[in-house]
Amino acid sequence: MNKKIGVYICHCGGNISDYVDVEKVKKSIEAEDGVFLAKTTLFACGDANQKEMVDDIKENELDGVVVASCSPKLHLLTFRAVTERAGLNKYNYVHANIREQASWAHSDDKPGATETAIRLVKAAVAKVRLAEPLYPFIINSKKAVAVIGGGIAGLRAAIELADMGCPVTLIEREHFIGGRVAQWDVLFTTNETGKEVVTKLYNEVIRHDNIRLLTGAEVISNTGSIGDFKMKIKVTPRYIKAKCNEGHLLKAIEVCPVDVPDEFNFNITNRKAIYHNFPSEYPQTPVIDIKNCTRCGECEKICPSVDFSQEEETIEINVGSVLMATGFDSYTPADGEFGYKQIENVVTLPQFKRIIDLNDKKLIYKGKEIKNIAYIYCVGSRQIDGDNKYCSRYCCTSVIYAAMQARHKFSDINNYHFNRGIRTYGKQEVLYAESLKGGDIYLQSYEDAPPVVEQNNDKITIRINDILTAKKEMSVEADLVVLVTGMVPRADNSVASLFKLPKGRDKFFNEIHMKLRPVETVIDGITICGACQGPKNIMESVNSALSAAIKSFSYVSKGELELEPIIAKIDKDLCTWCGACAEACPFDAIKMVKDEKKDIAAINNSVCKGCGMCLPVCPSNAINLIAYSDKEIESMIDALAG
Amino acid sequence: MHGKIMNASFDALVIGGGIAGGEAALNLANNGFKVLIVEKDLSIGGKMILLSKVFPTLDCSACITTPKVSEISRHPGITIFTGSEVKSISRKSETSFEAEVIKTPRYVVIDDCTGCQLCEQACPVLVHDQFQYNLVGRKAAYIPFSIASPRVAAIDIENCTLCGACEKVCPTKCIDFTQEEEEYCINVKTVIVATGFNLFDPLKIPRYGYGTYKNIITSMQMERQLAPTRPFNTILRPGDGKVPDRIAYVLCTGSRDATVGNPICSQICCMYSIKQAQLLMGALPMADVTIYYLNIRSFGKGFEEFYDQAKGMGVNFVKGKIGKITENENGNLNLRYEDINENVVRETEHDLVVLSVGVLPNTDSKSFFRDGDLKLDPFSFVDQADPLASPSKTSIDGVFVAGTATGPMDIPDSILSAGASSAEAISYLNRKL
Amino acid sequence: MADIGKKTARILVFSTEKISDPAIDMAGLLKLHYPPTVYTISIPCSSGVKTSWILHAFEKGFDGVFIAADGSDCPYGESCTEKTGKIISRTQEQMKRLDIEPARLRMAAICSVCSESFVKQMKSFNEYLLKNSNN
Amino acid sequence: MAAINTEFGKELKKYGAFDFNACYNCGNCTAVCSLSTEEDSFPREMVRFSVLGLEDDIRSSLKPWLCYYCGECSTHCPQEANPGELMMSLRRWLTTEYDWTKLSGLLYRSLPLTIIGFIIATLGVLVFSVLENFNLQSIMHIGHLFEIIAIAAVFGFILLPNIIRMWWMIILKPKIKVPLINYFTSFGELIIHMFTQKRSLGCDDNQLRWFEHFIIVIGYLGLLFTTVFLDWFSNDSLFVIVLGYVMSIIIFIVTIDFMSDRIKKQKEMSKYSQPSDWMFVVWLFLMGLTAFVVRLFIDTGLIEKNIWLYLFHLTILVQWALIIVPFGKWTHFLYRSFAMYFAKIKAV
Amino acid sequence: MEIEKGKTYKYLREKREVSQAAKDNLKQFIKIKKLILDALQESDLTIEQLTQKLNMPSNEIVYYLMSLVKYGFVQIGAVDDMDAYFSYKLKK
Repeated sequence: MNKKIGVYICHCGGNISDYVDVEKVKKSIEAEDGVFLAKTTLFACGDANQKEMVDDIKENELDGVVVASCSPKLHLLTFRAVTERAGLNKYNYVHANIREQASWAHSDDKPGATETAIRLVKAAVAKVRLAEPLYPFIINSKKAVAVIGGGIAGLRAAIELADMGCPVTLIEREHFIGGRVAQWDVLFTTNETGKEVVTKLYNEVIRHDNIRLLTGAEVISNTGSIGDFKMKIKVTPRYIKAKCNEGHLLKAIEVCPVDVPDEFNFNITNRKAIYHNFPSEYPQTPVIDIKNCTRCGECEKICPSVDFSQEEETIEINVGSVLMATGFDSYTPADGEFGYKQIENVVTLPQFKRIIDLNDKKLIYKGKEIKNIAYIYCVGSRQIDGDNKYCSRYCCTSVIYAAMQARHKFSDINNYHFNRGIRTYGKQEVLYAESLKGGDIYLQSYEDAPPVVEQNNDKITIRINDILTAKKEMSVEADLVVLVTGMVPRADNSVASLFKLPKGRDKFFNEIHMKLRPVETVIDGITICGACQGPKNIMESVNSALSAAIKSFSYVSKGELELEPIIAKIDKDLCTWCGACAEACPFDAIKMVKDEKKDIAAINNSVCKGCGMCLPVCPSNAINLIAYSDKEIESMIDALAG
Repeated sequence: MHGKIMNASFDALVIGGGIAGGEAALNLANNGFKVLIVEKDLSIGGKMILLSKVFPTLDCSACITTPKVSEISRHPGITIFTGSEVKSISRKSETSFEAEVIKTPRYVVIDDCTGCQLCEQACPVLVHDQFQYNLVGRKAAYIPFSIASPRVAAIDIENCTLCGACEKVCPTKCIDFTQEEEEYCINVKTVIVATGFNLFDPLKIPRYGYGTYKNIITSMQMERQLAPTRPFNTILRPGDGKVPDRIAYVLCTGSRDATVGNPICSQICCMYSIKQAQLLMGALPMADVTIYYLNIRSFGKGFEEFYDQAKGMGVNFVKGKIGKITENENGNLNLRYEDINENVVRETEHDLVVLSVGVLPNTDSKSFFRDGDLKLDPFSFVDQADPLASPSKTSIDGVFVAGTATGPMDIPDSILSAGASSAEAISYLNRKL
Repeated sequence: MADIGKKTARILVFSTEKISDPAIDMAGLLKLHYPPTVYTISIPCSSGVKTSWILHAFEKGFDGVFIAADGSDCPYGESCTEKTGKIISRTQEQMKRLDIEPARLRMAAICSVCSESFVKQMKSFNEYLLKNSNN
Repeated sequence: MAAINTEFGKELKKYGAFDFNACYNCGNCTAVCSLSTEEDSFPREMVRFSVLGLEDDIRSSLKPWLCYYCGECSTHCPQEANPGELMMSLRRWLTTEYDWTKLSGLLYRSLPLTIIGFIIATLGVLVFSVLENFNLQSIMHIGHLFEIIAIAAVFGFILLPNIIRMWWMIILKPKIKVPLINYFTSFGELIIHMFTQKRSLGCDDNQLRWFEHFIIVIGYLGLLFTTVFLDWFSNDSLFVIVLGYVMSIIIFIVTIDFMSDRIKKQKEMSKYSQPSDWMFVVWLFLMGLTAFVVRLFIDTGLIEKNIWLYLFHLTILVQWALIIVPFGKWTHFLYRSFAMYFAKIKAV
Repeated sequence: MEIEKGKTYKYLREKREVSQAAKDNLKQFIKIKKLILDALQESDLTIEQLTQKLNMPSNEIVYYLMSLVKYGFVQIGAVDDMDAYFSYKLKK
């Protein structure tokens, strides 16, 4: 069978044609076997060219198409759709990446880049010559979504999914929901408190029949994939009965002899082993922290609601899509970084926010009244030597707002901001202006000359070469030093490794494409949102959460999904069943079956993921991967070898 | 006064066919809702389709926009009115709005035009090309730009001399001067406002001399010069066609400046200027590029690294706001500023100056709704009723906002905001239906 | 600037669609240059490369073959690294038998953002192959 | 190493400064200021020093005197931080720093004290008139003597020591080495600036302002010369009489224009008027006007029956000579000229 | 009035006055186009040379010349030794 192949070589508006001689590429492949037409185009992805391709395919009855343009990550699907519109099976389309792998990679060597491009296009032509029409498998997609993380992003996504009519399991590792937002007091722009926002959302969550909330819950395993994730969730009990008497419980908390650092307050205070986060947290039932509980039984004596007989449960759920909203950790400074842990009264921004919240009228920390506060910016962000090159984006606004709050709430506060250039982007700029007008002092240094924090006797002095004062050395004596710590990925990200989520250069979860597919991951069916994807403020987190919700919804809303038909295929004649393939398969997709005469291997189509791990182990070379057959690969190698 | 009023109904009306409006419309349509996009311009794709490359990945903007745009225009669930404006919207019932939409005549039958450009060749008139930000001219019969959607001709009736040359050459007889303004009465259940933003007009800062000194351009004009569909074949000074080699960027032109009534930060100018600087260094390897800044705001994912990359490439960053600009006889420009690091005032000569103009609200949205129901914020962007928990909600139940209509933001944030507004619109529709 | 026209080794890379491809793409995006005679064939997973393909490449005149392995990031499971390793050693044994220098086959884990490491690998492999070429 | 002192900013607000804290250090003010040079860049540096409270640096700086308040910096300040008004306030503050009596500080900061000072001066004139039995001849004679003595005393006991203090703050204390010869070679600068304020010609606004200032300096010095040294009120020479008329007319005409600017508040520099600004211009106006009318009354023979008129003139004169000249805005004229002189000395 | 397809401009002419500004603009363009094309007829020129020759502001030359390039009347020639100015020639 001799195919009629159409080849389109894209200029990419100069991205390719500046380095690759596209006309030469066109000329050198025109004579290739099966190539019926070859064209160059300014933008292959443009509407006009797409129309032209459709017309070409129809008019000339092309049965193979190659577009040589950018990475298939961007536009493979675009052109598959084009061939489909023209009535051609989309697997008769092959993509050649001559931008990332030719023009850009070899922009220093134009003839070399052109030659590379020619070979890549020839290989694509070789592949399309052998391509056969394939038809996707239709699988059922369970109309349910698991939302992992009960912070603002997770809560908001869960509510939205439920509103769209999709059952949701909301999984929160802590015993209380609300994440970081619950820990913040008054919030910028609306002056709502974090508690108010969480209350509002919690009320919606419990109102919804579609949402099942699991707290103290951790995903411990996942099998399955898009459309059908099977997850096991370990749920730690509260050890308190659901219906409980609040008076008794308060007394029980009082008598508990355990004293451990309170993570809710970022360890600036202690709590008991039986505890609330704060009086109106959600769910409102307190919890016994069983890891720190000494089982002394004091609480049980006072309060009949305490119930040590509750047991850990493992729940299994089955969902079509998973939405990750696992949030962030605040950067923990190294010991001695700006005096952290070596000088008393050096705290982090989250701790400072809790200190403001916990004090009334006078700002007291460690028994001393605080008047002069120094804020040191970009701690753990924009690092020169460290790994965190990125800007954490929320901290400038967050700390300026906290400093203003301190000034308003307590009297005679002087704020000194040791920054590296204030980044109150957008409307947040008005906050900066207000802070300046209110008398906050801003001093700026470059990254290579950060401020120095020193303790002499009782006094903490911060010195800086202030570039706003011609690099003059300035000093401030402060009662409290606040390290404005940035966002870092969660230290414990075990849940992500269960799903094998890829991470970016900044170690946050990575989306496929910031603009084209901003909440999707390379793992089909899993979306990401909120600060687990990178630093974000509340509004930005919620925007991404809602975007992720609609994307996850689209995976499950129709009840079925199309899957790629790229799977392994057994050559019955060659197979002699040795079992090596079944052993190699990580998905248990290969089983022995009896053929007419002999035992042979058989592939379970809906389980096979098309990884190809079974191919090299077959002693009789009886397995091929569809679209990656020996013939196809070898003809590509031939083309590349030239 | 007009002929007849046409009626139509849709689930959702999306006002603005830029990247935010388009994304929102796609989300809605992919979930089975019928959507109408009303776009003021002759093409959808908004400002993004006119950009060169986008930060921080340096993808070409057209490569991201054009497939989106063609997906939108092909979608069976989406109807697009280009060259049309919403005149008013009023609530009709608990669950519906009535919108009055005016479609101005294009004088070309969209379905019949093949985009052959013969009319454009034939037209004798030359006027400023608004899609090239006036750097070159265009005809009165013209295709907006080569990757426009729909890529069909239009007649600029204000500048047309009615000579008929275009009509004579048109092979499909699709030019039709009998077209008249059409008025539509549209019934919708929900509205998404995605009206985008306006750029600051630097004529408002006379001490910069924009308009008077010909070698000062706006960042959007530079964006066009760098784009694949560029007006010149290379980077040129519009004053005398010289290839520039000392280029200056003036950040915060019309942003963070109370004297021009815009105290907020435009959020994108630092990054697009850094991006343009990188592109310029690629296009003109011998050129010096200097960016005069107040604070560099490279806050997004990968932005700080992008900024570092620019520094590594040799882009010169100078901290200090440009106070005034004067012109030399050879068309070069003297920029006066205080070098904050040194604490001295300086005057430096450049041969091309790019004003990194800020983002201003598009106040069109104010007039859509009767009685000023749609609340605006103090800067005249659409006010967010619940910015933390529901960022796309407006003061009107059932009306949502997407993208830069709420304030300055970059493309990824616009797309996420569009995703959010479509999610809210879908759950609103689910609740109300 | 590259030495245009300078001879470089012909290297065939088997990369994987989800993990090492993005890294190689990003190397291009960041304009981290490497020899233009490096060609890539994308497959789903590095543990699916057949020995016969590699031998075919040598037969057709490639100087070297490089497997850009998924490593521990492999979406198909942790056994990938081990399995890919086995393929390499098995193939190298065969290469010995066919009198092909086993060092002409290399493998390294290239994560989805390991662009720099990929380019480094290509440059050093290229140098090695040029030095040891029989011509 | 310098310590930050936020109290200074609060103190400065008593001298009229406001909103300067809003400065985000863009340097636009310095860039639009046409008097700002690479050697002497201002006003942002002064704003910054004020925010951080670097008193010593301000005290030893001449930059506040280099500014002639065209107001461009304030007009174009993106944060509306009013650097122009800050510079004006710094001049007021510096005046009190130079002043060994510290009385000028009291006058700037407190309007009631200022008014008490004026009342005491008025009472003094009244008491003196009663003691002289309202004898016009002797009152006018003593008034004239008073003028001579007051000028000498104010200059000798207050202004001269203050200029020496200024010199100490600007040259001596910062240990700037200046060859003695410079003091002589630069002397011309002092005279030129004192009489012409030629530096303000560099301002962007207009030449009219410079001209008005020039005229009023001529008018003021001319009137001073005519009344004190030519004894205008007792002189019969036609030339002297006409000269006095001309000078006094110049003064009150130009001051009327100045006052109307301050009322209209259209120009940046006249938007924010402190009591000290008003006092200076109003008293100057009254001096010119009353001197004019007194001489007119003398020439028309009406003065005998209207001795109150001369007393009023004398009261204005006493207030001017004992309060405004040594402690008020008049000193700016002197310090500014010396600032140019010191700047020249340092620069040579 | 009867409307004939292909001559609908006649219909609109009856209804709509063409503005004087539009007419003036057309006249000016025709004039300048002729000037530039005639000048280039003689020899290839840079914008600088055209400016002197036609005694027009150079920014206007850039605008019209680039428009003529856009519509295929003129093409871009070589750049000078300083890489500063291109010369322009008629498109054959």
